[in-house]
Amino acid sequence: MKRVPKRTSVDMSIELAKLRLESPVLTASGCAAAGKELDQFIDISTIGAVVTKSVMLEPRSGRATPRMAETPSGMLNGIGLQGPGIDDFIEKDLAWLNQKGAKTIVSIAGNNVEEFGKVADKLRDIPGVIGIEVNISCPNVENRGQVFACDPYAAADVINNVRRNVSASMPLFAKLSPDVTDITEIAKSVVKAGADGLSVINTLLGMVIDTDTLLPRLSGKTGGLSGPAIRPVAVRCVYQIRKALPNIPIIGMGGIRSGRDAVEFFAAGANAVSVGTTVFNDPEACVRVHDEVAQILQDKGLRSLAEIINAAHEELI
Amino acid sequence: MKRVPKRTSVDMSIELAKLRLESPVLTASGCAAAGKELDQFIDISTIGAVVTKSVMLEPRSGRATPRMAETPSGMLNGIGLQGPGIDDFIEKDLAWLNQKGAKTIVSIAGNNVEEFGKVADKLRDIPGVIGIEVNISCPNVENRGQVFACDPYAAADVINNVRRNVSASMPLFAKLSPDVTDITEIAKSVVKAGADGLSVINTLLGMVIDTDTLLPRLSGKTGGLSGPAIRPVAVRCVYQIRKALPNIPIIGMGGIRSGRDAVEFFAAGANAVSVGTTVFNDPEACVRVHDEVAQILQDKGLRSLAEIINAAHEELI
Amino acid sequence: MPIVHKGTVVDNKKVGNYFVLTATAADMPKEFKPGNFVAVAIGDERSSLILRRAFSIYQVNDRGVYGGTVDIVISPHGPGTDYLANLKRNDAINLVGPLGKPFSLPKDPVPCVLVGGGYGAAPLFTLAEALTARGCRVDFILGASTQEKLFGMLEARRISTTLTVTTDDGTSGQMGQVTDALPEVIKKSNAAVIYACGPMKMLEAVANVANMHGIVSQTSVEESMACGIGVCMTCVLPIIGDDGITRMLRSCVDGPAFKGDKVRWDQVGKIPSDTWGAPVEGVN
Amino acid sequence: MPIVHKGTVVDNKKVGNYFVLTATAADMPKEFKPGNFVAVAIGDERSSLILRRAFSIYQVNDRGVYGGTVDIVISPHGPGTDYLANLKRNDAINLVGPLGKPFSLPKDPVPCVLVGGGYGAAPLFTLAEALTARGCRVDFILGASTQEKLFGMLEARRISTTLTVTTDDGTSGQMGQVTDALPEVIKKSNAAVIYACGPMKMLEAVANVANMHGIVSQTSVEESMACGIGVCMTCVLPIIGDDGITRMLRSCVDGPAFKGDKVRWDQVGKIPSDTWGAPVEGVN
Ligand SMILES: Cc1cc2nc3c(=O)[nH]c(=O)nc-3n(C[C@H](O)[C@H](O)[C@H](O)COP(=O)(O)OP(=O)(O)OC[C@H]3O[C@@H](n4cnc5c(N)ncnc54)[C@H](O)[C@@H]3O)c2cc1C
Ligand SMILES: Cc1cc2nc3c(=O)[nH]c(=O)nc-3n(C[C@H](O)[C@H](O)[C@H](O)COP(=O)(O)OP(=O)(O)OC[C@H]3O[C@@H](n4cnc5c(N)ncnc54)[C@H](O)[C@@H]3O)c2cc1C
Ligand SMILES: Cc1cc2nc3c(=O)[nH]c(=O)nc-3n(C[C@H](O)[C@H](O)[C@H](O)COP(=O)(O)O)c2cc1C
Ligand SMILES: Cc1cc2nc3c(=O)[nH]c(=O)nc-3n(C[C@H](O)[C@H](O)[C@H](O)COP(=O)(O)O)c2cc1C
Ligand code: FES
Ligand code: FES
Repeated sequence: MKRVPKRTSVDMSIELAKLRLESPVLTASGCAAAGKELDQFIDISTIGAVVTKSVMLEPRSGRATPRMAETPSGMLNGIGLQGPGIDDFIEKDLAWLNQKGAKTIVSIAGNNVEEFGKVADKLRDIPGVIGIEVNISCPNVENRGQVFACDPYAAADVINNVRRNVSASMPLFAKLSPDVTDITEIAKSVVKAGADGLSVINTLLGMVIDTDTLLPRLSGKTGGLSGPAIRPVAVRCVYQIRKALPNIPIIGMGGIRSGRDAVEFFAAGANAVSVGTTVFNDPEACVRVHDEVAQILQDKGLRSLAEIINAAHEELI
Repeated sequence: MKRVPKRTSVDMSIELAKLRLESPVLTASGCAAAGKELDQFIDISTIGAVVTKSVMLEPRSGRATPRMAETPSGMLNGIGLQGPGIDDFIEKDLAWLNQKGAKTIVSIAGNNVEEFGKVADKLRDIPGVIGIEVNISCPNVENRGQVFACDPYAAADVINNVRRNVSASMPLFAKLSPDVTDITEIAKSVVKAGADGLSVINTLLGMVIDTDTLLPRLSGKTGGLSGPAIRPVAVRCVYQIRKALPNIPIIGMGGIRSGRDAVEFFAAGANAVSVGTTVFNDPEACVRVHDEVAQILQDKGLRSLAEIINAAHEELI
Repeated sequence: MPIVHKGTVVDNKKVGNYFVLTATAADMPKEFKPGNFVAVAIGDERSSLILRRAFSIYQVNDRGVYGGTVDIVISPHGPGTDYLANLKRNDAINLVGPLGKPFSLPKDPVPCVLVGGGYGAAPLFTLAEALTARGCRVDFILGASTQEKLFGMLEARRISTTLTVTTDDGTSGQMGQVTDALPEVIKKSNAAVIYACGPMKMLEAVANVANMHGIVSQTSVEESMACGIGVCMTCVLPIIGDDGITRMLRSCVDGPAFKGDKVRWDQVGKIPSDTWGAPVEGVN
Repeated sequence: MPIVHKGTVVDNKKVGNYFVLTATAADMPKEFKPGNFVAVAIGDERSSLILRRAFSIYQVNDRGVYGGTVDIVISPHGPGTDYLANLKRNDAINLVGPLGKPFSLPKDPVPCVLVGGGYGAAPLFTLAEALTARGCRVDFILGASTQEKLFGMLEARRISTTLTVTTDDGTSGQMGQVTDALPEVIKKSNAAVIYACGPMKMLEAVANVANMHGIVSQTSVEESMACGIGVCMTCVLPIIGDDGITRMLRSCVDGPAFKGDKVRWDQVGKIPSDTWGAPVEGVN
């Protein structure tokens, strides 16, 4: 029996950029592949949206193993964006998602500014894509591997280029890295460049050293830290961005394990949330978190999720 | 019976800036007050050094409560540098530490560049101070201004000013914040300004929202995230700085709970480690970590700690 | 001196809404004085909950078959207390204690009223014994929102001259709050000292009644603690010193019991602007 | 279809260096095929270990007094396996399964050799039953570094035509490795297929022997897994496809059993430069 969200009297639907979603809980890019495997556990068409693993122009082998290490209340990953390339993705993964009636937000990545645009262009007029998440938290091959999301200009360049390659009505979400001195600066820059919303946050750069070999555990040495460990950083980032940009749609993520965790993000300013690493622990997590949020709202005597969004900002409500 | 390090055949002594310490394990600033309370559990004179809570020029009440929230494998704190002020500190805390024969590294903080210098000046010629750690990175300062450690120029100004107010032979450690785009840039800047070593890392800026009130849990809204949760970020920072500055002495910290954790820091490039949040869980932690590291080295058939420092940098060894 | 003890659970029984957990505790009983507390770890090194939880020591036994043991009273309501409530006999439990300043005892054999709110009663029974041993008359008031949340009625009756019980909903004893009953008990017993432990609002109310009657109160406060041993500065509250100056004192080492008239009750959770070292602009 | 099951431990007994843990598992046994594994959570939501651990399913029972149960074999050596080894009857345990592709069974009743290294023997017993049911002759080879680390000798003897045992130190059976014994067993049994599960080095050696004898091998690999269900891409290794192209395939959903001649054994832990989508410069 695939799990589906429980029906309750609480209105869990949300407005997100130009989208209206029945559930505020989405998958996180890279933590749900293209939805098919999770559909064994939950009915993938009943969650807010499937955010797919970041896809690039060409097929990609990813990094050598080991690609992960467990850390206290979290994990480090260095997958290296393994994937089939955009053509194969559209032909197989997207076709499957469409056939299932899933709502799909396609996450895209590129080695340089142009590549992002090309991937976006491939998605033009493809049915079933309700939004594009631009994963700018990846290294710019042309600039010594500097991560796009760590530089307001590079980040804006990417968003600009993607914006020009998709229809004006296509909601674009820029996915930000927390590894910056001032995340609101990057946020403002990408919004100015044409992002309709922000996905906050990607992983934190980390390292685990194998105490037997005394060498970095991951083949790529550093990797991305995710899971409950990073939640306080993620909530802080969402809060800061909401404060700086009172009206920008935000998909919040980073360590969400329970409905209570998701409520922290909504109160901090998220309009929707993505559940990432927790899916590895609980394949039903996206539906469970939805149910738990609904229950919390019901226990508070509230009728809709909208009532708690931004609640932590006394000046905004 | 106060715990003291076990005697083993492994040479655990270290060279750190101009210091020679019998143990590589120190307390972390703000997690051991001025040593007195911990001395009920461990003999405080037997650990590497006591790094005291950051002291400022004037007495300080700190922030209103709640000042902390527990987080997955970590905690958030917003103490706001409560303390007695430098005069009272010297008269009472330092006198006690000296009488105990403890090795003391005094952590200092200031509201502005000048204040740092004034605090440092007060420590001139005070016996028993083996080093000064300059806390340029506390995110909790009530002063709304930017954190010194997030700007290479401000950070350098502070170190410069402190350097001018202490004797040339006094080892100065600059304590860095991980909340920056490029921590090696800050590291280089403070070393150029006169820091003899670096303390890496201070807490990450985070937020916890109370899901009952929907408001930030801490009175100061944001706080500093510490504990095992942040260890992979801390190890990465140490590794990056060691790579950028192959010879700078580093005190590594952030989530050290066990000897294995400490070994990660040594391999990444730390010459010494501080144990912070874990002390709240285990008041004997500084001695226990020392013993566990010695045991690991013994199990590896090594004779001295020095043999594993920088081991994760294949190019350095 | 406090110790870190890797103990085991000897017993854990449900009593009303609470659990009374007995753990081996080595030499802690020998060092114990009424008013001390223990800081209990929540799970082992695999646990994601890294901070200890504070519990008043309810009973100690230093000659049992298990060597020294301590009893604590657990009110399950969060991850840590839920975990402890579910521990079973022989499970591992790690304790640090005894911690905190004990209650100050009067030099002379004066009448004392002991006021416990809910599980706040826990530290009062060993206190009552110590007071009785000094020849003090002891009168008890136990209060709670409802009967299930009263703790230690039988025992209080046994060791006190009178026991008065209040519940907000009237399910046991008088309907009302402890402070409704307090003036009468003070009068009857001719009390010279009031000891109180329970929710902050109750303590404030008790301290006010004591002040009004011109008698001394000792209130054992409950502030959120990260370390319990005095090194972190999370557990502070504004306390007026003998010099009249308000300081943010640590409830774990300078308390948990403070004189009721020295606590700035209306300013708990704030920094009063006249506090030693308060921000000049009054911002926090 | 795999399910998420909040089960309980029915039994957990030490067998040599291992623990055989039986857990309730609802409908998993009905869906089970030999070669499947389960992903087991390490503790509850309080645990700092958030990733599941993979274990081959050793036995299933769908008609026991506890309803469906599965047995797994645990080799304690790290935080997760230590935790599981210490679970007691009635403790909670959360399982996801059955996961992974089952072993492919031969269409015809051909002789098969089953090679298990240490706890790698675990999935081979249900396989042996399925093969026997199809009329295949089954010969077993069990190997380990030392006697204590052999698993399932009695059972292997019972369900096989021959059992050969090897240990590196000679404490049981022949001194040496499984591959020292393998050619002889292949010859005697006239084997058409070899199934192997154990350490990667052993699998590589077995695959080589099979290749040399021109027979098919199925090797069940053990790659570090974060999700076990195919969504994270951590568990990949280079596998040659039917089209001759090497791809980084997920061992959790495309395996764990792969044909021995399709695994690029010498390139495990690397990205062979001719892999589909490999970095052009050969960097990683
Ligand atoms: C001196 C003292 C004596 C106490 N005696 C008892 C007792 O006898 N019986 C009993 O049931 N409880 C007692 N408490 C309260 C008990 O410590 C808290 O209820 C418990 O820490 C809450 O943990 P939790 O994980 O269940 O809840 P949570 O609220 O989720 O705890 C989260 C975090 O906040 C801290 N925290 C939250 N509330 C409190 C609090 N009131 N006091 C201290 N820390 C808190 C916890 O230590 C933990 O770090 C005492 C507290 C103090 C300070
Ligand atoms: C398909 C499959 C079947 C397995 N069957 C068994 C079995 O029947 N009996 C048995 O004892 N073990 C089996 N293992 C190995 C078992 O999963 C690991 O030993 C276990 O995950 C190690 O966890 P740990 O916490 O004890 O050790 P650690 O090494 O500390 O584990 C740390 C992290 O690395 C991962 N990891 C480490 N080693 C492995 C590994 N070899 N395989 C997968 N993940 C790993 C863990 O999942 C965890 O996330 C199997 C593994 C796979 C992939
Ligand atoms: C194994 C793994 C792979 C990931 N891959 C991607 C990716 O391809 N693109 C992306 O934008 N984010 C990727 N992420 C980041 C997540 O989408 C998410 O931002 C981050 O993990 C924080 O959320 P979490 O703590 O809920 O996992 C990945 C995370 C993990 C753990
Ligand atoms: C309660 C608390 C108070 C702290 N106070 C200070 C401080 O006064 N000065 C400072 O430089 N760092 C302070 N820190 C940061 C620690 O010294 C340390 O850098 C950080 O907590 C990471 O190490 P850990 O994870 O071992 O705690 C404090 C940390 C905590 C948890
Ligand atoms: S709880 Fe740490 S100082 Fe009181
Ligand atoms: S373990 Fe996640 S894809 Fe295989």
